Amino acid sequence: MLDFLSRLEILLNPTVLGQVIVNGISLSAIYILVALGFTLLFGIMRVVNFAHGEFAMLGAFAFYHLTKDLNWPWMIALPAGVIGVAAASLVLEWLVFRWFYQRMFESMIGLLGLNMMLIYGGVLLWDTHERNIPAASQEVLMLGDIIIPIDRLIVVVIALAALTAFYLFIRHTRAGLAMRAAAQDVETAETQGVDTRHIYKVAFFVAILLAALAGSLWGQIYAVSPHLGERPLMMAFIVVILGGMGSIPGAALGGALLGFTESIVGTAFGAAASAFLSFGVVIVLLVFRPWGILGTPEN
Amino acid sequence: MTQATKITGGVLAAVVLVVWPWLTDDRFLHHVGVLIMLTAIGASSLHLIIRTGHVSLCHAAFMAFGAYGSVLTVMSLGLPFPVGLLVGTGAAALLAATIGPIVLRLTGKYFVLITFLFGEVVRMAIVENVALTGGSNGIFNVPPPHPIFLDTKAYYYLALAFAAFAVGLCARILGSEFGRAMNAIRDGERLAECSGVPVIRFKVIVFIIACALAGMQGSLMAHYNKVLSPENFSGIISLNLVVMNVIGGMSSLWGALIGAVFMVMLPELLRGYVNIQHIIFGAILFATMAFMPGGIIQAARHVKAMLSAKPDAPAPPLARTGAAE
Amino acid sequence: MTAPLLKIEQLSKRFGGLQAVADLSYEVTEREILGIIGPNGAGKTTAVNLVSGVIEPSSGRVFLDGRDVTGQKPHVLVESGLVRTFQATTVFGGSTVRENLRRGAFRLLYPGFLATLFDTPKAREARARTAAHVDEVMHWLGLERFGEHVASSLPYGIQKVLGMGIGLAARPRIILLDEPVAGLSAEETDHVRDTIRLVRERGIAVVVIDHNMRFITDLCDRVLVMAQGRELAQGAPKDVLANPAVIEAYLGKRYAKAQR
Amino acid sequence: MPKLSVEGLKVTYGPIVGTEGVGFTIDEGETVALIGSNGAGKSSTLKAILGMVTYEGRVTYGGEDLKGLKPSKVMRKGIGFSPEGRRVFPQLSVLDNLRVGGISRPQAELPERIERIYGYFPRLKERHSQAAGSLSGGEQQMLAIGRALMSKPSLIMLDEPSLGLAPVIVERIGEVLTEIQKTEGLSVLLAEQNATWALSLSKRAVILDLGRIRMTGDAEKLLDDPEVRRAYLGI
Amino acid sequence: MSFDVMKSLRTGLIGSVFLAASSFATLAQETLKIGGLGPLSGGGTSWGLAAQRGMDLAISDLNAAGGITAGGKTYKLELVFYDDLYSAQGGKAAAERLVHQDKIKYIVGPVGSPPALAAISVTNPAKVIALTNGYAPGVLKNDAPDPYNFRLYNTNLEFGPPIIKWIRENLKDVKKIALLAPNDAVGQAVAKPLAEDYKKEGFEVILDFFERGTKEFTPLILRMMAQKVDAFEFDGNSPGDAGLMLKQIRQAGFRGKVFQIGGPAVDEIIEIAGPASEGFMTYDFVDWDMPKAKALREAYQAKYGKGIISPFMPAFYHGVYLMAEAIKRADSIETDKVRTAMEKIDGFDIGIYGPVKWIGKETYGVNRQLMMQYFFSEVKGGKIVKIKKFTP
Repeated sequence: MLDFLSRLEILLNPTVLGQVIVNGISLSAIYILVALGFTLLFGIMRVVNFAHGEFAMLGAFAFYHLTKDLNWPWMIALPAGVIGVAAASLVLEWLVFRWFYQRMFESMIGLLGLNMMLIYGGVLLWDTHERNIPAASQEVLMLGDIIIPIDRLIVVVIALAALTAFYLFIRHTRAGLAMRAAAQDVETAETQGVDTRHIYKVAFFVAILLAALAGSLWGQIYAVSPHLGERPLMMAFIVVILGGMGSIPGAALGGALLGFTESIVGTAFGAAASAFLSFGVVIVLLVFRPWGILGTPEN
Repeated sequence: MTQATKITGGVLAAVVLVVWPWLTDDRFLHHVGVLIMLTAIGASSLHLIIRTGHVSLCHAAFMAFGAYGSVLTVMSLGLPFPVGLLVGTGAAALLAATIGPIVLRLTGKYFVLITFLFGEVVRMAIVENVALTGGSNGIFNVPPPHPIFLDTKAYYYLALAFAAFAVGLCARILGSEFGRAMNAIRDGERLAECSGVPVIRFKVIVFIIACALAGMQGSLMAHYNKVLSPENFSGIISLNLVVMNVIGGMSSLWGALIGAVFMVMLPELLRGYVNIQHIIFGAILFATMAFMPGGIIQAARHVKAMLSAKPDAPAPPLARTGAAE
Repeated sequence: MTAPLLKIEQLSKRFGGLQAVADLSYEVTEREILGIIGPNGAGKTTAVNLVSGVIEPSSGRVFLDGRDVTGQKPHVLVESGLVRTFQATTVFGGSTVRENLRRGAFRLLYPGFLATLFDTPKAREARARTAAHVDEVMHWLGLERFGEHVASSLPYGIQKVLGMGIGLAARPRIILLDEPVAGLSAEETDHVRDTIRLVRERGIAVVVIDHNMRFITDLCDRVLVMAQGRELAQGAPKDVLANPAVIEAYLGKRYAKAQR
Repeated sequence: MPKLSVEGLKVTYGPIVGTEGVGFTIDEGETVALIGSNGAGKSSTLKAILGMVTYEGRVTYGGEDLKGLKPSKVMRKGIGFSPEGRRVFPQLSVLDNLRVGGISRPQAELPERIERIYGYFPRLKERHSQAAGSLSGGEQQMLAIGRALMSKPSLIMLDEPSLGLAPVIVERIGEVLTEIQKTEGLSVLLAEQNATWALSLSKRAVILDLGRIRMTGDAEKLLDDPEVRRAYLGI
Repeated sequence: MSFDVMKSLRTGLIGSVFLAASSFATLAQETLKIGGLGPLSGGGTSWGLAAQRGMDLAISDLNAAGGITAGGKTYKLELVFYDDLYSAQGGKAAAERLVHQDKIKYIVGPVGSPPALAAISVTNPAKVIALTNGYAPGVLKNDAPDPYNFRLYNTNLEFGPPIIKWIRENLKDVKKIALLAPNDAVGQAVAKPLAEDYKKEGFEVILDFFERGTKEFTPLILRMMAQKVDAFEFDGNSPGDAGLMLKQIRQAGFRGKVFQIGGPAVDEIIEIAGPASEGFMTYDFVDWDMPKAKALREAYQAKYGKGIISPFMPAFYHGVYLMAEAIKRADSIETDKVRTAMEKIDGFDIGIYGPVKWIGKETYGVNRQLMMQYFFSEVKGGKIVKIKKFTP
């Protein structure tokens, strides 16, 4: 017990606390971006996209090539890469994904196959070593004792902007309304005038857009390699279970919980404790409330 | 198929399985034979769970319990292999009896999720518990069950015997009244329960038997590989067992067996193209799920139906993850 | 007067903030038919789920033959002679009618795990006994000619009867029927009504939920009206239909008039 | 020319026949009831008209063949639909449910449409920000009808609007339906099991049994027909 | 890269069924197959690819020089490389195939202890020579009394103590060291002994493991910084992770020393950490300034592009040369003779590592641990600069 408290004491140090919070926010933001797309595909098309992380990987490589090979400034390269990947992925939507709409179980295994194809295609194309996207800024911001790296701050700002845009899109546009309706009852939505084939494409585009953005940001603060997608996918998966499969606010809440758990528990008790805690909590949650914190039970 | 052809076929298959190792001295082929036999235990035991409508993604965790339980008994306590095998199998069964009543209350995708997470926790616990399990480096110099089994051909017969026992047990259970009750559970859990089937108890019994068999496979695998490491009990391994069932076809035990043979042979067939093996494998998974969701068994039935030009029966539903939405 | 076969006392169930069933009490004696009516969402199905052990009550007691069986699992209650049918998933769609009934007769059929695994004489005897019983139920419900048909291929009305047959195959003493005539035409409804009367003649008590007023009033000895989880009225059909509270909240004036 | 015309409709699900040889017409401003028990083919007929299932035969609306159109396109031609079991979007607010119904219309039109529907169903206005799943059965049915009206249809199809509702609520819905039909000049296709109620609301009726037409004619005459009385009205 | 479908089908499908034909084929030609093992799937793929390419380049070079001559015959070399899945089971399966179906007698690999240990249990009884990797001492300390396996390069048991001694003498202000390692096979095998070595020299060490695959190390770093460490050490990490840690350590405001004893892939670390790599100190064993090393680097880049070169590439390149040298010296392809010749190799130098020799008797009980020169280097101005050379 004493040991427990003394470990928590670390968090009282202002330098540590400031970083813990910034880290918590940036981790959460990235997890949420990946998880949102994942949950959107599940909610609307009942597709468990086990290849979702690989779209993050593609986004990161697009960003990498645009900044490093074409020397585009990152403010242009980021949106261009992300939109480019999402647009190009529509080919995959047509070739692969549409076969799995409303077929949850088949989608899991079929898309796992796509996942392998994308990873090892990436290995053939890009080799396996890790690459670095030049940081937007090497500076750090000093607020008293708190040190915040500027490039983290930029990531946080971009991610939050993207999340806000997504929220506004879902809440206040016609396509957003159509998606929310389709997520609850595709068949009925179709009879009320929602063109589901079209909405599927839009949802797919948005989901991949978010994943590619998350991947680009991930690549920016960490590194880029064909295996980049594995960790974000794992995290998104847990986030989505935690928040409730298909629930958009659930993905946001789950991402925030997981990001801050990793940051706080990791700092106070170490990485293993943080991993065990995340998994343990999610297992217990599943036993008592399998539909997640903000999900709704299915009959 | 008539009774007579069935019996002839069975006898023929048994003879082939017993005799073929003598037709070659390629130890590698014997090795593949061992792998197929051992994998068949895992695949068919998982099939048992799938037949109650649950797709478990932690079967490898039970293999791990069997493997570590057996190896530690033999290596740390110095007890003979049969004791180790029993301890390993028992450990897996005990774990199943402990978690079964909790996790089997969940159905469909929730069961998939919780078993996936549970499998990860077991793997992480093995990795972290270096003192007991050797951590990521595992345990090496694991002795064979008996020096005689250093010969791969001999091990094949050991594996064949255990596989015959496991597959036979699964087939017998599925064919019994108990198996019919399992079908009722899969088709409608609430309706079965209200018809007097003690659903949770039956599911737990199935889970314990299946996981004990998985533990048995783990033990046999560990003493065959002579090295034990957590990588061999990761989520991917559990998933592979599911994939075997899916590719073979989840509607019958044959599917699991066909899937096991297929999935053991496939990497060997692809070994020549090391750099694109995973891409091909991924494409096979995608194509099977998109165009042949009933697996090889179902596809074969289609072909047969087309040949005999009779309308084929509607495809049985997949496990409840997909159907009961 | 005999002791009640089924006795419900002050049964309540909350789901989160929603009071699904509140303070519900009723009794059913042997050979009695009790009808429960009320609009969707009134808590009728929840009340059946509570009694049949599918969900556990928040408070209150259920007695079967004077024994407290509150919170017992459905399969245990089946052993004690209480079975129920379902509104939607009434049958095992992928199986034949015969297999459906065999599944319903599970408690007569199953000789224990090892016995079935080794197919002992006891198991074989149970099997033969059940086969005869299943034939009898089929004969009784007029399902013989559908014995080898896959349930989902049958007309809806037959499926409804089969659903009841699955329950009856377990040889119950009381059967709870959840909307046995929903979606049936008047002709089919009359057939089901007559079948239920036969059931009663065999000494089985019946609790039946439905919306069909004519069916309920024709069939039932007593009727319980529910609204918003509570009892609105209980009594003989004609008294209940004349009850002003029932007319106000459920029947509507015009309907009540037309009934008379 | 009839508003909607259905000829020789046949819908099959694998080996199972949903409907066969069903044909009828609905004129401008007319209410036609489609009566039958479950599995009689009512839903199959509606689904075929909407393009939710493939079918043989011919469905025309305003003279235009609807075959091959997706439901979202069919409804844009002016067909509103209230599905069986209501199927409101449970987690969307009442207002959002209505907005989904009007998704094919110019956005500027919506506020006026919504007010109009609130006029028919004042209860919906009271609960406009509430999640639709928390409404009572009767309110959900009103919402489903309101949602179907959002697209300014000239025909609405209602699948079992009385299902599971208290008779008093069914009566109320019947009244509102009559009012709406008059003010909007709608054609209505009413699929119902509750034959008494459906016949009281409609001008003509088609009675289906096991996927085929058993009887058809004026609602009043059918109410007096002895066979109908025995088989469907239970009198 | 070419994927000859027919060829693969033959080796794969028909080969596994009609194995006899394939074994005749091997004997008929004057080729000598060299087996390679390494992970080509999962997180270890980069190591396996580097190994495969290093071996491929070595075999091309040896064949271009006329192949190798032994017992009066000249053999062309041919590479057969399989994926070991970085697991015990994968290592065993791949080794079984190399040994028993392809009838290969000389294997370089696998990488990583679990597959290496499993492969050895196949190769040793079959008297197949294996130059393995894997940091676990068990790779050499195994139960075979007269083993046929050797370890292809230094482990921290060899180079750790001398470098730590150097650190104590030269970096006086370092007293308390934070050691961060992944919980994978390498991390778990390396970190604990290394921590012991540090403690023996009087350092205070805080050791923490993290789940492999973690990319966000800041929580761990903050934890260590709060405990007032003077230096970070991260041997046992993949170069990508080491680069990330370095970047995050600097971003967290840590100004002290950061170094690692082991994990010699400095280029990748510099690539990932960028300017944050300035002042980073590391163990290193390839001297790219040596003429042969330079040529190898150019050949690699010509064939595989200008990506980062993993140190596994020259290590496996060297492994093939070692094998060829032993065969030449034995003047036979009989493995018993080759093994004896291999054991006697001392001072062999192909121009990448300088002279190498076998050691290990006192640590492992067998002289089967390759020892080569190594350096302690520092990143200055974005380039790696050697500050201390250690010779065996």
